[in-house]
Amino acid sequence: MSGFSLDAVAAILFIPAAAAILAALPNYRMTAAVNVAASLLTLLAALSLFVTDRPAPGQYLLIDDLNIVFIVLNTFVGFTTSVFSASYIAHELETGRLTAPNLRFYHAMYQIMMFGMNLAFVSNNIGLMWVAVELATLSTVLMVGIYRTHEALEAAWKYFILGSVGIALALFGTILVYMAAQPVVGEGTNAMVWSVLIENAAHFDPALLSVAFIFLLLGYGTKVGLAPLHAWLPDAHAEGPTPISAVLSGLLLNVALYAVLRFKLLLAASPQAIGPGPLMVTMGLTSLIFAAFMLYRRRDIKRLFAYSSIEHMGIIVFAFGMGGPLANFAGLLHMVMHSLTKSAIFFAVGHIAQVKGTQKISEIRGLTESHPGLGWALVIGVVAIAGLPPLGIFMSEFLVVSSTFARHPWLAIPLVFGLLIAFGALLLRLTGLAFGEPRGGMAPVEASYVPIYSHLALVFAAGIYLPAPLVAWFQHVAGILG
Amino acid sequence: MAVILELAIQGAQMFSVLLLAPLLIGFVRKVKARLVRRQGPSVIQPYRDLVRLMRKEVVLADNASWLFRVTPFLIFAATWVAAALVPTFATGLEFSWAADLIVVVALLGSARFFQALAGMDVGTSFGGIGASREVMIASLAEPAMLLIVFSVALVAGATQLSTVAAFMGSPEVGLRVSLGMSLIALVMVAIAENARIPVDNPATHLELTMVHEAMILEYSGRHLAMIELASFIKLLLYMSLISCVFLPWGLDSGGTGPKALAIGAATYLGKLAMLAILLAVFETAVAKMRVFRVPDFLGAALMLALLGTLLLFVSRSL
Amino acid sequence: MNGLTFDIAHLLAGSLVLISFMMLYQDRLFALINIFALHAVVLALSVAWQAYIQDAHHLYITAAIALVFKAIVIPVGLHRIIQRLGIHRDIETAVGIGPTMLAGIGLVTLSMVLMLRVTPEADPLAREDLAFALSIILLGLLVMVTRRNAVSQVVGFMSLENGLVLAATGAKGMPLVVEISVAFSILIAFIVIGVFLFRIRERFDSVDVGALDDYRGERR
Amino acid sequence: MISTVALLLCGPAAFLATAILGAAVSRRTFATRLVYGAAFVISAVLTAIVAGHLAGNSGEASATLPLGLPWTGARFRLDGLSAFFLLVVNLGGAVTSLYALGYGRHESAPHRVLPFYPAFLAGMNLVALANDAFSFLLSWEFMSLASWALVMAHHRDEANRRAGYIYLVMASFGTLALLLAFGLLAGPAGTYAFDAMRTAHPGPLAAGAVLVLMLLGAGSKAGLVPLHAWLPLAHPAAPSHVSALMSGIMTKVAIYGFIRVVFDLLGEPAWWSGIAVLLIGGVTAVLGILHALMEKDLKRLLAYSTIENIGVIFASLGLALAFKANAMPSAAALAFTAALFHVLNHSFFKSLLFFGAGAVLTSTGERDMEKLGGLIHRLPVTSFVFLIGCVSISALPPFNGFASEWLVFQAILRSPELPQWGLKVIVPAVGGMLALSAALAAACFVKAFGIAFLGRARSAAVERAHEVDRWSLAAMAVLAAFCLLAGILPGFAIDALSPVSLSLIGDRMPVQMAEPWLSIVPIAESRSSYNGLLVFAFIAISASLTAFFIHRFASHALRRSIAWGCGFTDAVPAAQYTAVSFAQPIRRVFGGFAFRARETVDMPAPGSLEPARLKVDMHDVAWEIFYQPITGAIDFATERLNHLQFLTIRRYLTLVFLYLVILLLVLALWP
Repeated sequence: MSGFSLDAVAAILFIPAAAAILAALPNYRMTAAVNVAASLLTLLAALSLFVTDRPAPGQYLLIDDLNIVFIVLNTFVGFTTSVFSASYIAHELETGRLTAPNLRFYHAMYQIMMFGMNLAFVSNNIGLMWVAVELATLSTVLMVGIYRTHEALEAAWKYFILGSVGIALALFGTILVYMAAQPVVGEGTNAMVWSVLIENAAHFDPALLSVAFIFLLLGYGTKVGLAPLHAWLPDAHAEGPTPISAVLSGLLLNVALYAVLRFKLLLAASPQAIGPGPLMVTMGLTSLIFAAFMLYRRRDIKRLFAYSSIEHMGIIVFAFGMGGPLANFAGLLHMVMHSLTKSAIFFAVGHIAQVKGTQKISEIRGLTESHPGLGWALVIGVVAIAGLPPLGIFMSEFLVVSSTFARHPWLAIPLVFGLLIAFGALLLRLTGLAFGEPRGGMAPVEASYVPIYSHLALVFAAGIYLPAPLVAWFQHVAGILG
Repeated sequence: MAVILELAIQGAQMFSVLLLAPLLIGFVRKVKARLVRRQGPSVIQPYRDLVRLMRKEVVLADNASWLFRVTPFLIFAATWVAAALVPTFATGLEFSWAADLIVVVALLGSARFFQALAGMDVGTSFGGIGASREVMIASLAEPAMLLIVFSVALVAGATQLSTVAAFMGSPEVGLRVSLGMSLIALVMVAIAENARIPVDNPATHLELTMVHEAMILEYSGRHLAMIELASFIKLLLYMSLISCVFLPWGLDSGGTGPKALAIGAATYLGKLAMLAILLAVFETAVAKMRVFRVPDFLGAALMLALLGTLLLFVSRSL
Repeated sequence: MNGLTFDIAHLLAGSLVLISFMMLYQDRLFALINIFALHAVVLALSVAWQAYIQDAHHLYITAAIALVFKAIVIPVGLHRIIQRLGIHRDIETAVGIGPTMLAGIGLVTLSMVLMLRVTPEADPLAREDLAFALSIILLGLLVMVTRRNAVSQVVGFMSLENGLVLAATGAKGMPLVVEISVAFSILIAFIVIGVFLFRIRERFDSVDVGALDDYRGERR
Repeated sequence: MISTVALLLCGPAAFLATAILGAAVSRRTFATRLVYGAAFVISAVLTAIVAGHLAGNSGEASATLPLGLPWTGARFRLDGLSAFFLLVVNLGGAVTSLYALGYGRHESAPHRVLPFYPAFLAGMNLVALANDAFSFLLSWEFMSLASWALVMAHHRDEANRRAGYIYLVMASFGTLALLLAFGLLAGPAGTYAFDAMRTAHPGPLAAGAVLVLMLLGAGSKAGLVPLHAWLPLAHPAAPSHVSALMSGIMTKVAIYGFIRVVFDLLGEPAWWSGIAVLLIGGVTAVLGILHALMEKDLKRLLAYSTIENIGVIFASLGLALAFKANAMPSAAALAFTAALFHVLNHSFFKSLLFFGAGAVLTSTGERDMEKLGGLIHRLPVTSFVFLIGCVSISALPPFNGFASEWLVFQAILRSPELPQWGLKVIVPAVGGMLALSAALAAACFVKAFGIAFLGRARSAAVERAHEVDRWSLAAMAVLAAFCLLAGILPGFAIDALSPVSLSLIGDRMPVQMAEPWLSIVPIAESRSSYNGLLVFAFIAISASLTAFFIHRFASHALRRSIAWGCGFTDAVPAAQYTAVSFAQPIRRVFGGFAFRARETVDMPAPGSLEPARLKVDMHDVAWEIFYQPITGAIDFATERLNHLQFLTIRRYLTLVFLYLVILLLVLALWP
């Protein structure tokens, strides 16, 4: 049985790898289909992890409650995004923004990225995790630059430079962790196996761990997009193909966040080391408030929502930094909800930008009038992302704010402040985009509504009803996160 | 039997109010005339005027609505009921508990409400002037009045006029600064409410200076008669209010036989005469003020009333 | 381990820091690149020495990679690029040399302080190594942020990577995975950078990042 | 007993189903009748159930659904308070739906109204039923969201978009304030069930914080000054029947929230809490009605007068708090009942007035009173019921507005028994404010009715106006009847409210229906009593008798002629007093401090021909003091921070580098 489920893990890894090669094959017409099919298979493999019992943690692979959340979310959004990107890319091909070779490259990279992210989640080895994260990052760098336009290249270059500095810092942090572990658990691979590390973390040298955590926080935090390490994020979202924006916001940020969480656990296990909580709370609040203010003057619709991703990453990091069962639960819930909502928003925005022929907010008006399907999707999405009920994010924000205020009132005030500022900005833009006299292209759009509305439906359902098993599972993970 | 008697007294009071009101006005006018060495019209001239008006036909403006025609009767009824609720020569009347001082004030308020509306109904600018100025005056006079009610009620522990009068008659009132202030405030409010000099000149017909007259400019015949009568009753009402709250002596406390009633009636007439003379003297002594000085006048009343209310807590160590 | 081996390792690591300092005050591109080549050579030496004293033979590969790629291939490549793109030779610095040096000294002290807090149980070599590696990394970053010119930024980045390699090799028995991944990542880094430089060459006349930045997503 | 709550929960469910149905068929012709008809039936049924519960005085009932917060569940509870407010909500909902059956047919964009209208009703019902913080806030914000969508129904108008924006931002500000309040009540463990909060009493500091937060949260929804800025924008922007719901009903739901937390969950209040609420209430009442007086847009005028009435209600609640804190239960019960009774009354006449405004809007297409006039000839029925609404809201006997304000004054007269000097002095002062606002309200509605319905037509639109449809008239007539009934038989309402005050205050007003002649006696007959029925009867009888006698025995001759115009025979309608000129004397009196109003007249030199001009500039002081600085600050901050979007890569690297160094320094200095 365990053998089978190990196969499931293997499938999660190898399907994308294989698909990447397939997609790179000369015949580009197939590639989109391959992409969708592969993503679907990966999702099924991921789901099979529920029914099968888990493999014992090996030197390289590990399945536990924490990462299974991420894996399933990852593969699910990966699948819906592939569905969306099929219709999106087709349109790009018609308009000639992309060529057939681009397409092959794009789909190959897409699968490599999925491979990288899945590997990052299942890896039990901090070195391997690092490799995987970088792999995912670099593949997205290439996709961001795919349009070859001045702006796209500039964005990709910025992403690449900042990203590789992040790479370096994270690697140094990883090395430091190894150095801290090596005297305790002895030399060799064992000193990089996470499940081993967490057991002995108490005996590690606290000073080393502290330095290591700072490097890891900055290194992976760069990819989480925490201010002031965020600079790459808005442009990468704005200039890349929209499916990639969706994946970046929905998934890649989570990957980096997952890495940070793992190391937070490690640090939390070593009492004398510097507390990760205050650091994360600070970075979270900074990002939240900073992004909230940045939302106001955005003129590009995708950049707008990129900043809102920064804002929400801030909230999540804040929640995990607060710790405690309520805040951690809220953090997990918020992360899942944000992935679903934000990717749905980007799906809608992608179609909108295509039909209106522009990403300039000022040139898009009255969507609910001209394109009700997309317009109302955008309204629901923004309402959800702004934390209004009856949608999922409301529940998580409810828990974060109320529990924080009960515990540390002075932390809740800036939190609420940031939330309100961000809300004002988002609603302001939404009012302009969705209402008023329609402006811009009026052509009917053949959008793929299924991914959009399936995400929104999930978010809505979660807002009013969380199934008991999911809750128990979240609570357990929240317990692990301490 | 007792009930019959009570009802009789109640009825007697209502009709005595109705009958006395024009006389009071006539008396005031007479005194004023004499004060300026004029012969002046006879004291019963108001009755004659009313009867004449009743007989005359009504000339109605073309676009006057039903409201315009109903209003006079509403005003009259509201004022009359209000007056009937104020003890004149006897307290503890059959229906006195049907309403208290606040209701009396509010009834006068509704009379004014409809009068202002009627003023705007025809759609001439005079009606507008009158109505807007009237509500401006009222918006200051009414709170002042209510604050007076407060201070009185806080002293007497009731807004029920019979109770108040009974209490004010009792020796335990003593002499209170706050009550003095309330009295002054009440007088000022009464002057404003009855459109007397210096707030408004009941005799003027120069459109730009009139307030009360401007609203009823379009009225004629029986309608005018009703409104005039209502204003007469209003003056009487305020005078009997002052007398029953601040000069409550000789009031018949109810059911104590004809002798007491007679005394009550006599003293009541005496008080009215005195107040009427005071009013006449005051009116001849002062000049009418500009419309936009009126707020200061009433603001003073408001302040006095508020001060009176607040001083209560100082004067008696609650 | 006896004193000599320790001292040699110490000497090599220390000289790496020294060379990083030398990078800080270069104002000519070619000189900078040459210094970097030297940096790479010393790195290769120290890695080799580590391989010898830990007798971990796989580290020789790392040393070789460092020598071949960083000390030879890349400097030559960069010379080429500079000639081909006709970038003028001197580097305009964002911050004056003096302040930069002072900052560098500050950074080195900072890293010393941090590492000396580490409990002495960790073997001394590792501690010293880490201290040096940390200062090299910080100095590399300093080079990146104080130089306006793309090439010099790339150089700064690579010296930073050298610091990483030093640290990694200093860590006893760290699995091969890591070194390979380091080299691997640097390789990818260079491919991509090369690709980008090439594309950028198509569109711009210089690789000056400043010029790249004149379009910043949104015009004001 | 579960069944009652379950039954009541079916209501929102049915509303939501209607909403979905409405969304599905919204573009069909029959959709309007379908949706509003369904809404009417549902609200009517709910009203019946709740009324039965209230009359039967059948105690409490609760239910828990496996929704919402996992470990709390969605809890619902029906007690006296919620039953009363459910009555207000659903009665209003029923009448509004009745009105909308006719009014809704004129809707230009039904597909933007029909789906959200039932959702709005559902939200309000759920708020009144919720029994845990999460469900409460969820329903609360859902209510805001639905009403926002309704405000945005006519989104092509820039002003409406602005209104919707400000509305939702303020709403979510309020929600966050409530969220913090509930956070305090729930404590770190996160016990969000109201039952748990009831038992756990917070410390004085926490209690004070909760009160302030509730004033911010519920107050921003109810429209307390200075949080009222959104209300006069949003309420008129919606279709008129929705305006009626928002102004007449939704503000009451906000008051419900306030009462639920402050009177129920918070336990014993501190005596100063009364002062805060009293003062805010008084100021709100006066400023609200002053703003209303300055308005010339009929619907905005009504919205501002809503603010005034909210002020009255809050002042009365503050009084109740003060009495409750000083263990004077009978007085507290009086004040509390007065507040609730005014809630009921205001929901009647404010809805009625908004219906009237809607009727005027449909028949003339005008909201601006300066373009109306003389409608009493064109819309006889509408103008009659509107007049009744005006009389009631002006607190004139014998209608309901007066009855509740009279009770408030009676409560104020109990103030000497309060021990604290602060309260002793402040309560009468607030009483003065309330009296002032009542008088100004009368002035305001003289203006509203006089300018819009009396006089001569100021625009051609009025000439073409004709009476509205039967549904609308029926709805308005029903409300008018309610206004009169509640005015002449207040005893019924007061006795029906006794269980509420019993459960929250611990005491009740004396039984009123036992009094002779159906008069009401709040404390003792010797002290004060009021009999609306008799007053009404006296006025009616004496008026009609007089009229009869005069027409019978004196003259009944009548001649039509032109109005007296100083010798000018045909004065143009424009020569009439306008809304602005009517308000001018009051502006002269109060404008100085309330609006910093300045009048500048420039007289042309003698002989020159250009007209003299009178220029009045007024300021919305609250807006300038509280809102402009905030927007200015945000603008400044965004401007400054925005530069970070345009840095070079090297500078971004510098940021990273500095951040790293700072963190390392922190670590180096870490003990």
